[in-house]
Amino acid sequence: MQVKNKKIDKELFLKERQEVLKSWSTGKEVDINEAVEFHKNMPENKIMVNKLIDAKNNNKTLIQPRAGVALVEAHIDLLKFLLEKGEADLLPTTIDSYTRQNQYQEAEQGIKESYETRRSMLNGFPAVNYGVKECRKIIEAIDAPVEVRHGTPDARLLAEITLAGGFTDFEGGAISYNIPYAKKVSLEDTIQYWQYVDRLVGYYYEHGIKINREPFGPLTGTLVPPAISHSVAILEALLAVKQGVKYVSLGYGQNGNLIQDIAAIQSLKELAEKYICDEGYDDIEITTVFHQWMGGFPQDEAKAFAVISWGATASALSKATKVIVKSPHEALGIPTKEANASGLKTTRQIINMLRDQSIEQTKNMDIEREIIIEETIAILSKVKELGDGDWAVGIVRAFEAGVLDIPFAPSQYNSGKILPARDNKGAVRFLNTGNLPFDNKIKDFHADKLKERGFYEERDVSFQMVVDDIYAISKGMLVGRPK
Amino acid sequence: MQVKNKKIDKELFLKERQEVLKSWSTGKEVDINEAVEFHKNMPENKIMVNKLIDAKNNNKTLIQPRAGVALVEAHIDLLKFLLEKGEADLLPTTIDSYTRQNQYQEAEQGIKESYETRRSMLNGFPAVNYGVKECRKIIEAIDAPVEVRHGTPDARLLAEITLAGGFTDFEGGAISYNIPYAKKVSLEDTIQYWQYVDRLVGYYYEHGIKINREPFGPLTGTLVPPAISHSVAILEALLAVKQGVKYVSLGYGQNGNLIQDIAAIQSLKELAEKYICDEGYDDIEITTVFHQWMGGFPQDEAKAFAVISWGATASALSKATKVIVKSPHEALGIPTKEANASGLKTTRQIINMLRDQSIEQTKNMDIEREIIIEETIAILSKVKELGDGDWAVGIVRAFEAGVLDIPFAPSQYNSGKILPARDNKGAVRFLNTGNLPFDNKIKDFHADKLKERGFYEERDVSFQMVVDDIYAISKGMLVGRPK
Amino acid sequence: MISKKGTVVLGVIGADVHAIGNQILEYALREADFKVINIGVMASQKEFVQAAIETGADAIWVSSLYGHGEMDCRGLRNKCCEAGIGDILIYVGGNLVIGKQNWQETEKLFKNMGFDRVYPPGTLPGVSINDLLEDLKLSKGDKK
Amino acid sequence: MISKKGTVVLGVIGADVHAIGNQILEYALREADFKVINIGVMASQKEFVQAAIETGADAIWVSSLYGHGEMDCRGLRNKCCEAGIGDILIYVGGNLVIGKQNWQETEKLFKNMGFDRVYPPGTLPGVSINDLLEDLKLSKGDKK
Repeated sequence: MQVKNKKIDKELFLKERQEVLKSWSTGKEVDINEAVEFHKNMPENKIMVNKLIDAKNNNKTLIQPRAGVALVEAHIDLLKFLLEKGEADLLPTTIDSYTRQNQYQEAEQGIKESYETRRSMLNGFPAVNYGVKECRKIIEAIDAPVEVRHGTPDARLLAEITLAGGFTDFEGGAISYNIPYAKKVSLEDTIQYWQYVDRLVGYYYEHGIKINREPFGPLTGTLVPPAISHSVAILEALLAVKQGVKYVSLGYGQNGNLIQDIAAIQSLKELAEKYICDEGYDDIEITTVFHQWMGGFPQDEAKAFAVISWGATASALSKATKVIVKSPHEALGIPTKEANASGLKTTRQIINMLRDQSIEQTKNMDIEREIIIEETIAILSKVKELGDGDWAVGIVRAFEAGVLDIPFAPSQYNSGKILPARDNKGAVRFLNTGNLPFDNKIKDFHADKLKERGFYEERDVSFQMVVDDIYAISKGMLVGRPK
Repeated sequence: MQVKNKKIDKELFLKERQEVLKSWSTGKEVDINEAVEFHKNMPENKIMVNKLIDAKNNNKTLIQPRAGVALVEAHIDLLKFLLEKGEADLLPTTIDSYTRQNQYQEAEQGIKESYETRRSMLNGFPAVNYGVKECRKIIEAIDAPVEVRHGTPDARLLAEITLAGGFTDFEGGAISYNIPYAKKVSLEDTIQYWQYVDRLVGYYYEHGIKINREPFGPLTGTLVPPAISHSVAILEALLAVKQGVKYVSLGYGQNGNLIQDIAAIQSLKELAEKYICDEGYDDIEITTVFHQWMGGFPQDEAKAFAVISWGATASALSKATKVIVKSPHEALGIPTKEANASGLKTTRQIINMLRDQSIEQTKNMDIEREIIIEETIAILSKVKELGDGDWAVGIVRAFEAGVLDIPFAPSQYNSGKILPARDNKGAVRFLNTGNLPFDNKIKDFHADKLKERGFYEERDVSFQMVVDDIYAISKGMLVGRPK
Repeated sequence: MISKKGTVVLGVIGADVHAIGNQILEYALREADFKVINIGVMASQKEFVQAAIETGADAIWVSSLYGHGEMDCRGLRNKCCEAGIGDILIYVGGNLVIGKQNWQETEKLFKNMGFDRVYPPGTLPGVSINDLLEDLKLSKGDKK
Repeated sequence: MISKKGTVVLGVIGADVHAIGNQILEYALREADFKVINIGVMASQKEFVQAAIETGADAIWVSSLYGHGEMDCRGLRNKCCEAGIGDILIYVGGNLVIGKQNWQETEKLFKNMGFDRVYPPGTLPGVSINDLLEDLKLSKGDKK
């Protein structure tokens, strides 16, 4: 086991940087001192941390779309449109899938074909191929903070280029951008890659630059029980702060049951603060991110608007710091800019109408909050135990043991034994807890909830429920009932 | 005072019928015995009462659009489209505004011009001009129950023709289709007109035909405090059952604050059952109707979808028996059939996703429920007192005294002294209680709530708040805050 | 203080009972220091003209929210001419026709009927009040 | 019981990591009594062809959910021909191109690339399984 949860030594870090910057031609453009100056001259309203902390302090929920296309000018037009017509608070630059796999050659081909055909042949913006200067064109053109959103197991060069390029928020983490996004990349490798990214963010912080880090909350985006995504989010936060990161946004993907979704955001904040505090930090700003429904969408746009609205409602009532917005084209692939703006405007209207409203804490919210907390603590305690007190070591061993396990993930390092399904009220439960370190009380809780559904539906609790649940929302329901 | 809350004597009723049927040429087509036979032969699934009671028993919320155009074939096409593409459960036939004012000559002109221009020059279906046979074309073509929705102070002939035509639900009432819909029609007159309509429905019931009656809940549709609309709904229900009506749907127009909206539907049901029971009836089926936001809509369709979704959410969580749906074209006038279907589909998706979910009863819901109940009882007690025990007499005198008072209503018989405004959480309160018979406890409750808002907004509580609130949702907010 | 900027006859035409916008317009006009004769909802063309003559009004503001505006508004300018107030300002606004509107066409339709200003749904009172101030300045300027 | 109806090589092509539909398809094919070789996400054209040869598969099912399908799928039929399995059934489905699709064009594009069946997003497994049963009956019928 070579990984350790230990701050990377400065000399080693600077040496590794030289290697990373050599891995593609644009790396040589990065001059970190000059980049620090660039950030220092940036207007306050383009810095993500400022907007997030302001929102947190004022109990506001900010809205952010997903967006990225192959060509720089088109990408800038897209972001401007989403800011002005879509009324977005925060903007993204979604990176294309070739760049996510460090296939810069293929990305180059995608840029070329996009120029030739005048349409984006890539599903995102290939930032590495473009390099620092082109990235800054985006930052200079857009009057709002811009975050890098991707799904890259080894995002070291991407981080170097985009942070030097002026982006002030960087999504991803050793687990959340590996297990759901890769097939054969080991956790030892991604932990080291992301320690590097976090160290880089910490390095900027040491030089007065505030960059936000956001582990990717929804993981595989489908029926992920809150305790699973919370465990991953908190582990990635713990690794990040160790490298000097001070601003962390922790995410959660909507499951659809309002009570569970509210309890999830509540418990995420509570747990993260506890674990960060237990590690001895008192200077970390934690904010929360609510992802609108990440599973299959209805093809009908009117129905998609309903799914978007329901996500907006849950985000507002859970008081998340920001919400990541879907579009009415979700079922059909990457949206037009108009559809993307529509999703934002629907969300804006809901958030505004709910701005002054709240639901009191109810008994069922408490029950949900407590079970999520109990489960997450059970998992994280075992991770720490397996790592002999070292979180990084613990992560690797926990995945080997199935103590950490993400449903439907493609990675061969994921044991894939757990199985989620909805209960009779649509909350996501464990149909199979695999090797999760849960006591019988927790296991019985889930078994009882699913038994209740089986009884109601007059069928056995089985994988068919899972299949039905996966298709349910796109077919217009939350719970996948038999016909 | 000539009106009394007394069942119309059969002979007198039959005599009045002869007069009513003479008031326009199509009246002579009505043969009530033949009409009873027509209803008896109607398939069960076309009878409104059956669907409503099934939904009530199974805790379902049904969806119903608004729709009506000038030409029969176009109207049938429209309803078919809303049933098949829009997935509506129940259908309407919205009557045009000339017919609502008994201006059949003008309606005739509208039909003529609609034929000539091939577009609807009327804002609804002129059922009286068409007569019984044409109405039955609609009923025969549509595989769902169809309700007559209008806004007609004197709907006697309209009821005769549409009920003989096979419609199984009839909206309106002596107050709800007078005070918000007319300028100079006296309550004595409309009480008698609607006693006739209710007597007719009761007559059908005596002959084995179940027809549902629905007082129009939202009244002027803008910032109507629940106790006001509840008082009106219950009074109209009391008048209706006296004439032999057995199936009553009571409505409420969404105000936008979720807790208040849920409490409103709860208290409406509770109060109606209490008053009906107090009058000695044990055979009345009461169902509830939730109207999606009736005030000004955002012009932007994406934002309109959010308003529709929020209405759908409140209707589902309040467990109303049915919800009346808006379209994304609401701000722009009468919707295309596609837009109308979109509103239905958005609502359908929300209702389905929330089907198995519920919010527990919270303390604030109880507070809202109790204040609505207290206020409504205060109003209704005074109405009864003013009427010396007779509800009909009480209604007339209560409007004279401002004990019944509807905000923003055009009628000269309405005192128009009360003024509503939103509190700091968006619930609708009284800025001015006018002559409502409220004790100081209730008055202070409202004053305190508005003071809280004034303090937050750093301005005096004034009519400007009302103006701001009226425009708020169309501008993307719930509470009309100062800039 | 009789610093009224002018007199406006306000009403909702035809069989239309939409009262709220009418009440807001009255409030906004008064706030802007106009004298307002509000003839309310369900007003006939005759009532508009009569009120304008009786009060020597500078403008008639017609609202129509229910879609029958096209049928209800025809001939209003003529009635004004016949009554000897042919040059009075007449504005109209609301949901003027049935269905989603092509605004250019609707505006043209009503301008051809003799309306000086035509407003789409959702117009805020301030917009028409500003137009009125401008139109009145011009017309009063002309008279000097 | 070796009543398998046929053998299908299943995978998600290119740099695409969408795993859920893939797992559902595997489940549905097995339920329908097919033998499934699931090469999972991020599968190359070579891996598809190799697996098909090694298992004597009747069909290759390619998924592409991330929009790069057009670039990833070109030449797959050729690779099959070169490997001597030119007449194998190849189906493809998912979000095949970037942006909202004109489905007719997308289908044509992929049919021209040599795919036997092309499915839009949201197709339920049962649909493609029925098509497969039909295509196999035809092709096995031919062989007799």
